[in-house]
Amino acid sequence: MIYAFYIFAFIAVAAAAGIVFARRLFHAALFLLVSFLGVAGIYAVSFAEWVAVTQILVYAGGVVVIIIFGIMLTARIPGRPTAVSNSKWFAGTLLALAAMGFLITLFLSESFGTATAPPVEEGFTLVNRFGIVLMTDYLLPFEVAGLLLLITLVGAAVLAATRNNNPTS
Amino acid sequence: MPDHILTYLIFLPVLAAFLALFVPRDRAMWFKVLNLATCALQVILVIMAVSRYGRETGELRLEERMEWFSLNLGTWGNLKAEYFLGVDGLSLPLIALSAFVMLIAAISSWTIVKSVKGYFILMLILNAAIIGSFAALDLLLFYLFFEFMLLPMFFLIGIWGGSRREYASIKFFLYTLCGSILILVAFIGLYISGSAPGDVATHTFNIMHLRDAGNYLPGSVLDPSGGWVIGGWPARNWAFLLLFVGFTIKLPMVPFHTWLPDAHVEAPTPVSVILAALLLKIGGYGLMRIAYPLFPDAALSLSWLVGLFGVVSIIYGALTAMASKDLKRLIAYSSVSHMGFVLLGMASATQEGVTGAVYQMVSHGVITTMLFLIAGVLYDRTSDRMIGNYSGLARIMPIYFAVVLIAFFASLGLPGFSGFIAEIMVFLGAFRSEVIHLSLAIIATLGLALGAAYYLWTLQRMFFGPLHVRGAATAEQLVDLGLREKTMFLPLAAITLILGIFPQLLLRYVDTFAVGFVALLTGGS
Amino acid sequence: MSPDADIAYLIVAASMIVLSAPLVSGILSALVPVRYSWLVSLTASFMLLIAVVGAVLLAWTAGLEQTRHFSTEWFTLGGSTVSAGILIDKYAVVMVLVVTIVSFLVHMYSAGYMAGDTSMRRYFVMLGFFTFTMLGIVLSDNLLILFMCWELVGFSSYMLIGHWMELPSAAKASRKAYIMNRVGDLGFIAGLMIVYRNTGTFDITMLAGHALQGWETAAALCFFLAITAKSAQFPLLTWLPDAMAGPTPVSALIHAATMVAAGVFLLARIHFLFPPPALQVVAAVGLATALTGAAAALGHFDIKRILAYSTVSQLGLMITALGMGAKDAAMLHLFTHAFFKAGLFLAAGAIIHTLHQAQMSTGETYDVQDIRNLGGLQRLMPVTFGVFLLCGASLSGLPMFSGFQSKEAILSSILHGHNTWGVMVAALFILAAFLTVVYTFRLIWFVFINNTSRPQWTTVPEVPFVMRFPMIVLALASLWWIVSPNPLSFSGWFMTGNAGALSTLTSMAVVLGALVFAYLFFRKKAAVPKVADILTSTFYLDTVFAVLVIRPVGHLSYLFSRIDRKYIDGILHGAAYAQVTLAHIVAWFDKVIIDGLVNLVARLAAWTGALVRTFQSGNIHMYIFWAGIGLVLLTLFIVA
Amino acid sequence: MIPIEHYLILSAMLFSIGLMVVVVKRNAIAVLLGLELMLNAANINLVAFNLAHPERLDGQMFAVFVIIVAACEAAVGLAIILRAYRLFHTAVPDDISTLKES
Amino acid sequence: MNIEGGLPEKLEWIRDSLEFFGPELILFTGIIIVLCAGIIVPSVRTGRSHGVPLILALVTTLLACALSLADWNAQGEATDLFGGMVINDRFSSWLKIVCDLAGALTLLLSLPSSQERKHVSEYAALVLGVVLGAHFLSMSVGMVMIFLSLELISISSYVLAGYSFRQAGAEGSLKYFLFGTASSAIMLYGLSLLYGLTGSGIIASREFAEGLMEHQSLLLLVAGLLALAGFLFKMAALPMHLWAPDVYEAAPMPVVALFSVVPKLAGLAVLTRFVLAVTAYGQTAFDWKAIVGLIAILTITAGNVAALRQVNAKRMMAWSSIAHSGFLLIGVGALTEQSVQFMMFYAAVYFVANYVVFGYLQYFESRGLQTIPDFAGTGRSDPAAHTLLLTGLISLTGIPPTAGFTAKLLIFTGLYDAYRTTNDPFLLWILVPGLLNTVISLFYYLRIPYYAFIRDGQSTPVKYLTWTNFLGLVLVLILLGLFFRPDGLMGWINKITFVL
Repeated sequence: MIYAFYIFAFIAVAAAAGIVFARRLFHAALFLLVSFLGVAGIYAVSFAEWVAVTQILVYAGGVVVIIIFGIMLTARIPGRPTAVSNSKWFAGTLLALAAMGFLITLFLSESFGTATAPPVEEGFTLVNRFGIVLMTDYLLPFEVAGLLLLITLVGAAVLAATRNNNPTS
Repeated sequence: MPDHILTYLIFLPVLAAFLALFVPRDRAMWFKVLNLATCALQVILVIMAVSRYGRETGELRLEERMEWFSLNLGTWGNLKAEYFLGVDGLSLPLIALSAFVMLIAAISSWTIVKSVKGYFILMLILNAAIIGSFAALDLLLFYLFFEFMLLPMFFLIGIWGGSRREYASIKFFLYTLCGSILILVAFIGLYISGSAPGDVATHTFNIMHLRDAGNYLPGSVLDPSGGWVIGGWPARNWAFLLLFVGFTIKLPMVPFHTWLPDAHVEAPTPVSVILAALLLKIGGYGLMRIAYPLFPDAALSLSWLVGLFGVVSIIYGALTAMASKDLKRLIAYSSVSHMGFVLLGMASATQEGVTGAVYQMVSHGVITTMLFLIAGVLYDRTSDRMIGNYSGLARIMPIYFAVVLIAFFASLGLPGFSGFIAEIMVFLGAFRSEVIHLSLAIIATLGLALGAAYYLWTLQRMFFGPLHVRGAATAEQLVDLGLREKTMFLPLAAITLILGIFPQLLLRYVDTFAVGFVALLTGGS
Repeated sequence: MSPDADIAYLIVAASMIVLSAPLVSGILSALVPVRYSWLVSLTASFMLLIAVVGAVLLAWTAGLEQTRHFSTEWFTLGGSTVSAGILIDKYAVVMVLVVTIVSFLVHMYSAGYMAGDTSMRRYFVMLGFFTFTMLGIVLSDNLLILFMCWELVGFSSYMLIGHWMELPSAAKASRKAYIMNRVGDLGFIAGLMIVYRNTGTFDITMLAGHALQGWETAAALCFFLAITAKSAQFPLLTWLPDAMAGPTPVSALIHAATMVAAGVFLLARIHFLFPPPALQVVAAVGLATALTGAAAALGHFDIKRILAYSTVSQLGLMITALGMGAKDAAMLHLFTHAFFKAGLFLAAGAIIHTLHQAQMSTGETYDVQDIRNLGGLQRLMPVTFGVFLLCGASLSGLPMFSGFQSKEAILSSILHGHNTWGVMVAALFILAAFLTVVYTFRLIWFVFINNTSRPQWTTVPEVPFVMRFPMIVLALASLWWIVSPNPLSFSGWFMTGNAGALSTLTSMAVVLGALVFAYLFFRKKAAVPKVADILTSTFYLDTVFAVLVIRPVGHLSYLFSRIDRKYIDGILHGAAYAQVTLAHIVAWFDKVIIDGLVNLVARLAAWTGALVRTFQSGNIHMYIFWAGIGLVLLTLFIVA
Repeated sequence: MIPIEHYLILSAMLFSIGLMVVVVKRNAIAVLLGLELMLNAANINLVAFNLAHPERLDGQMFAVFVIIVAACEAAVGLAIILRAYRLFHTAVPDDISTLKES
Repeated sequence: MNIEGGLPEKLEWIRDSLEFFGPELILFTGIIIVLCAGIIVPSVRTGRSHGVPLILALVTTLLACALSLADWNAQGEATDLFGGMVINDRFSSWLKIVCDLAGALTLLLSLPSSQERKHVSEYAALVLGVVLGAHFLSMSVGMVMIFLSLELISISSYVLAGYSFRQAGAEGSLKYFLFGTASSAIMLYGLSLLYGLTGSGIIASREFAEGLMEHQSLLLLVAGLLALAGFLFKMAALPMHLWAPDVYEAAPMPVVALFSVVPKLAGLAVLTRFVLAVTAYGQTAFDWKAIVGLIAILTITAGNVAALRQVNAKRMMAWSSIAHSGFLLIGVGALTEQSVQFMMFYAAVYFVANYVVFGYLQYFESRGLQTIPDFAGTGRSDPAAHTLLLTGLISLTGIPPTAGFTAKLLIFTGLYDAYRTTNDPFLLWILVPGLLNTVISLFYYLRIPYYAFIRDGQSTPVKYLTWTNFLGLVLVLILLGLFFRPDGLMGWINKITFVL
C-alpha cells in the first residue's frame, strides 16, 4: 500500500512532467489524464475513496474530455499546426524551481501531525458519513456550488451561442 | 441683518454665480453687470462691517458660530467642525481689501470676450472663496475655502490665459496643491491632539480653542507641554514647518516662488490682479492666523529661519526682477520681494514688525493691483509686454506715465505712499527684535536700493528717451488711458496716498491685533 | 490768553503758510488746463511770493533766540505714539528764508527761462513740490518725517533733472542721482533704526536727552552716509555734475542753493549725535571734497560743470566746518553760498538761454556751455556780466563780499581750538580757498573777458526783465551787508564773535594773492597781444609759477577729474554691472535649478509610471509570471 | 502510514510543474492544463491534511468542491478560448495582445 | 463521534439560518426569473423589449438592498450561520447594501446601451450573479465558502468582461480568465496549507486561531500570502493587479463600473476578515498589518504613477481603481475599529464617485470620445456634464468640497490614530507617501477636464437636460452632501461593531 502511494505519485509527477515536454497538445492532454488518474490513486490509498471517484468521474470523465474537444475544435482549422510551441523556458523554469524549492524546504522544516485513518462507527461507511456532512455542515456550499454550475451554464451558453458575423466590429 | 454680515459677504457671490447659471451664455453684458453689482454690494457690506466693528477692540467681532457637523470616532471621542466666522484687526483690513480689489477686477474684466459666462461664474466663486478664507475661524472651514480657490484659479489661468497658459496653470496647481497637502497634514495633527475646552472627547477644528495650550490632550502628538519628538525634533516644530512651507508656497517665498512669474505672466489682467493682490495675502494671513498663534513656541524658535527666508526673498526677488525683460514678470518678482517684508516683519515678533507686516500686505495689495493693471493697459493696446520694445512712451501717453510714476514710486517705497510706512515699520521691528539677528535687517535694507534700481531702470528704458516702438506693436496703438481705466486707477492711487499719509486710519485696526499677537508669541514662549 | 501763546499761534500759522503755499502752487499748476499753461508761471510765482511773506513773518515772530517746538500725534504703535510737528530754531528760520526766497526768485526766473516748454506744467508742479518737501526737511521736528521729506526731495530732483526726457543724458543722470541718494538713504534708515532701537523715539528734541549706549559712532556714520550722498561729498559727488543735465534754474535752486545744503542742515541739526571720532571723519571727508571739487573745477570747460564742482567744494568747506564743530559758521556759509551760487547759476543760465536763442536765429551749432566757445560777452550782456562778477567775487571770497565773511568765520572758528589738527585743517582750507579764487577767475576770464568774439554776436540781446530781476537781487544779496554792517567782520545778526586779525589778514592775503596770480597767469594764457610785453618782464616768475604750481595743479585737476570720471563712476558702474550679471545668474538659477527640481520630481513620477507600465506587456503569461515573482519578492522582503 | 510531508512534496512538485506549464506553454489550452495541475496539487494537500485531522472531513469536502469548481472553470475557460479562437483564429494568447500599455 | 446525535440541532440551525438569507434568496430567485424571462418572453429574445430583464434585475437588486437594510436594523451583533460557514453582521450587511446599489446602478447604466447588446437576460443574470457572489463573499468565513463565492464572482465576471462581443472583449475575458484561475489556484493552495496548519476550515473559529498559535512559522507566512494573493486579485491590488487595465479597457462601461466596485469591496471584506483572523487577536509573530500596509502603499503608488500617462480613459480609471484599492487597504493596515469604519465610509464614497465618473465616461463614449485627447474642447459645448464629471473626479482625488476629501481625511485619521495608539513608525511611513500620492493623482484626474476646458477643439453644443445629467446630478449632490454633512452617514456606519 505504501508502495502503491509512491508508484501513483511517480505516475502523477512523470505524467505532469510529460505535459511540459509534450510536443503535441493532444499528447499533453493525454498526459494530464494519466496524471489525474495517478492522483486519483493517491486519493484512493489515503482513505478518500469518494474524492477519488469524483476525481475520476469529473476530471478524467469530464474535464479532460472537454479539453480534448477544445483541442479538436481549435486544431480543426487547416494550415495550422496543432503542435504546441514553448516559450520563456527560462522564466518558467526559474519560477517553478523557485516555488518548488521554497515550498519543499518549508514543508520539511515544518512538523505536521501524523497521518491517521479517519474513524468510522460501525454500521457506517465513510461515504455515509460523507453524505451526511455534505447535507448538513456543507449544505450552503452545496447550494452555492449548484448556483455556480447554473452560472457556468449560462455563461458558457452565452459565449458559445454568439456567432460573430463581423469579428472586427 | 444684524450679525450675519460676514455670511452675506461670502454667500452673495455664490448666489450671484447661481443666478448667472441661468443667464443665456450670449448675454455678455448681463454677466459683467451682475459681477460688478455683486462686488459693489460687497463693498457696501464691508463698509457696514467696518462701521460695526468699532475701533477700540482687539478681539473678535461679528462672530457667527454654529455647529457644522460632529463625527463619532467610536472609542476615540468625536470630531467636531464648526461654521465659525469672525473678524479681528488682521482679517478686517484684508477683507476690505478683497472686496475693493474685487471691484476693481470687475471693472477690469470688461475686456473679457472669450466664453464670458464661465469666466464670471468662476470669478464669483473665487470671490466667495477668498473672502471666506479670510473670515473662517475653523480649520476645516478655512481649508474648504482655501482649496476652493485652487480650481477656479486653475481654470481662469488655463482657459483665459496667454500663450503658455497650460504650463502655467499646471505649475500653479502643482505648487499650491502640494502646499495644501502639507497644511492638511498639520491640520490632522492639530485636531487629533487638540480638544474643545471642557470635554476631552471632542476633537475640534476651532482655531480659537486650539490657541491656548490648555486644550491639548496631554501626551498627544502636538501637546505644547511634552509633545512628541520625531527625528530628534519636537513634533510641534515639524508641524509649524509644514504650515510654514504650505503657506509660504502661497506667499510666495524663495525657493517656492517659481509658479508665480509664470502664473502672473500668463494670466489675464484681472486674474493676475486677484492672484497678486489677494491670493498671495492668504499665505501671509495663514501664517499670522494659524501657524504663529497655534505654535508660538515653535515659531519663536524658528523665527530666525522665517526671517532668513524673508530677507532672501527680498534680495532674490529684487535681483531677479532687475534681470527680467517682461514687464509683468518684473512686477511678479517685485511681489516676491515685497512679500519678503511680510515674513521679515512677522519673524521680528515685535509690535512694529507685525504691524508692518499686516500693513505691507494691505499696501502691497493696493499697489500691486495698480502695477498689474498698468501691465494690462500696455498689453491691451499692443499685446506686447517686452520692456525693450518700448521707449519714450512718456511723450505720447502722459496720463499713463503719471500713473506708472505713482505706482512705481509707491512700490519702491517712496515716502507718502503706503509702502513706505509698511517697510519702515518692518525695519523698525527687525532692528529692535530680539529673536532675529541684526544683520538680517541690515541686509534687508539693500532691498530698497535694488527696488529703486530696477524700477528706475524700467522707467528710463520705457518712458524716457526718444519715442520708438519695436516689435509687433506700432506707436498708433498706444493711445492714452480711457475713462474706464482712469476710474480704475484713481481710487487705487488715492488709497495708497491716503494710507501713506494717515497711517492711523489702518493702524487703528491693525495695532490692537499686533498687540495681542506679540503678547501671544512672547507669552507663549 | 498769554502773549506767548498767541505768538505761538502766529508762528504755527506762519509756518503753515510757508509750508502750504508751495504745495498749493504745485497742485494749482497740475490743475491748470494745458491750453493755459502760460498761466502756470504766474500762479506759481505768486504762491511762492506768499511763501516768502510767510517766511518773513515767521522770522519776525519766531526770532533767532529761542527754539520753539510744536508737535501733534501722528500715529500710534502699540503703546508708543509717533508725533509729527515743527521745530523752529535759528537754523530753521535761516533755512526757511533762504529756501523761500531763492525758490521764489527761481520760479520767477523760470517763467522766462522755461517759456514755451511743452511740459511746463510738470516743471512747475515739481518745483513747487520740491520747495514744499525742502521746507518739510527744514521744519520737521522728527527724524522720520525729516527722512520722508529727505527722500521726497530726492524724488523731485529726479523728476527735475530728467525733465527733458528725450535726452538720454538727462535720463541717465536723473537715475544716477536718485540711486546714489537712495544708497545714502540706506544709511539714513540704518541710523533711524539704531536711534529708534535705543531710544524708542524719533523726536529730535527728545533724542538730545537719550544716550545711544555704544551705538553713537555707528549711528553718526550712518547718518553721515546719507549726508554724503545728499550733499555730494567725497566719494559720492559725481552725481552732482551730471545733474547739470537738468534745466539751469533747477540747478540753481536744487543743486546749488537748497537741496544739496540739506545735508549740511541735517548735520547741524543732529550735531549732538556725533561723537568726536565721527566728527573727525566728517572733517576729513569735507576737506577731501573741498580740494577735489576745486581742483576738478579747474580742469573743466563746461560752465555748468565748473559751477557744480565749485558747489561741491563749497559744500565740502561747510562740512569741514561742521566737522570742526563750527555750526554757526557753517550755516552762515550755507546762507551766503545759497545766494551767490544761485546768482552764478542764474547768470550762466542767462548766457546759455541767450546763446540758444542766437543759435536758433543763425542756425549754427556749437556747445554753448563750453567756455572755450565763449568770450567777450561783457559788452553784449552787461547785466549778466555784472551779476556774474559780483557773485563770483563773493564766491572767491573777496573782501566786501559775503563770501569773505562766512569763510573767515569758518577759518577763525577752525583755528579757535589752537591745536595741531585745527591748524592742519586750516591750511588745507586755505588751499581750497586759494583754488576757489583761481577757478572763479578763470571762469569769468574765459566767459567774459577773453575775446574770441564771433561776428554774429552783435545781435545777442540781454535777457528779459523777468530773468534779469532775480539775478540782480541775488547779486545784491551777495554783498557784505546781508551778513553784517561791517564788511570785514562776520559778527552780525546771525552769529557773533570776531576773527583774530591774523586770520582776517591771512584770508585777505590769500585771496588777493590768488587773484593776482590768476590774473597774471590767464592774461598770458589768453594771449592778449598788448599785454604780452608786460608779461615778459615777469617771465621767470611765470615759468616758476608754471612749473611749481600750474602744472602740478593742472595734472592734479586732470587726475582728479579722471578719478571722478573713471574710478569712482567706474566702481559704481562696475557695481551696477556686477549687480545685473548677478541678477542674470539668479534668474538662471531660478529657471534651471528650482524649476529643474520640480520637473525632476515630475520626471521621477513619470519614470516610475513607465516602470510599472512595462509589466503591462499585454502578455498574459508574463502577467502570471510577474505576479508569481511579485509574491516571491514580497515574501522575501517581509522575511528579510 | 505515509508521512504527510511526502504528500506535500508531491503536491509541491505538481504545483510547480503546473506553474511552469502555465508560464511556458503558449497555447491557451495548454495553460489550462497547467492550471488544472495546480488545482490538483491543492487537492492533494487537502486530502493529506485531512489525514492529519481525521475527526472531521473538511479536507475531503473541500477537495470535492474544488473538483467541481475546476470543472466549471474548465467549461467556461474553454468557451472563452473558443470565442477568442473564433475571433482571432488562434488559441495562442501571445498572438492576441491588442490590449496593452500604449 | 455520534452522527445522529448532532443531527436534529443541525437541522434546527439550518432552519434558523435561512431567515437571515433574505437578500441572497431574493437575488437567487431574481436570477431564475430573469433567465426565464429571457427564455419565455419572445420579444426579449428578438431584442425588441430588451429593457425587461434589466428592469426585473433592477427591482431584484433594490429588493435585496431593502432586505439587507432590514436585517441591518434587525440584528445588532454578529450571528454565525450554517455552522459558522458564514457570518452575518453589520459589516457584511453594509457591504451588501453598497453592492446591491452598485448592481442597481450598473443595470441602470446598461439600460441605454442595451439595444445593441445581445443576450440581455443572461447579462442581467450574470450581473446578479456577481452581486450574489459579493453577498456570499462578504459574509463567508469558511474556506469553502470563500473559495466558492469567489469563483462565483470570477466566473460571472469572466463572461461579463467579454460582453462587448468584439475581439477586445474576447481577449479581455481570456486574459481575465487565465489570470483569475491562476490566482485562485494559488489562493487555494494557500488556503489548503492554512487548513493543514490549523486543522480548521473556518478562519473565524477558535481552533483556527489556536492552530496558528502553534505554527508561527515561515510556512504560515507563505500560506497566508498565497491566500492573500487571491483576495488581492479580486481587489486588483499589487502584485495581482496586472489584469485590471486590459480587462477594464475591454469590458463595456457598466461592467467596468461594476468591476471597480463590487468585487473590490467583496474582496476587501474577506481580506479584512482574513487579516483579522491571521493576526489571531494580535498574538501573531508576523506583522500582518505592516504587510497589508506595505501592499497598500505599493498599490497606491503604482496605480497613481501608472495612471499618469494613460491615453485611454477607461484604462486610466482602471489604474485609478487600483490606487483606490490601495487606499481602502490602508484601513485594513491600521485595523482598528475606527479605521474599518472609516474604510466603510471611504468605500461608500468611492462607490458613488466612481459611478459618477463611469456614468459620464459611458455618456461620452456614446458620443465617440474614447481617448483623453478626444475630449479636447468639449467642455465649452457641454459644460454641465463636464462640471459634474469634474466634481466626481475631484471627489476621487479628495479635494473639498466633496465627500472624497472627508473620506481621505478619515482614512488618514484612522491611520494616524493607529500610529498614536500602536506607536508603529511603519504607519507613519504609509501616511506620508499616501498624502503625496493625492497630489500625483490630481494630475491624471484633472486631465479630462483639462483637455475638455483648456485645450481648444471643435465641438457641437448639446442640450443639458439629459437622463445622464440627472443621474449625475443626483450622485454629485450626494457627494457634496456627504461633505457638508457627513455625520448622518458616519453615525450610521458607527453602528458597525466589527468582530469576527
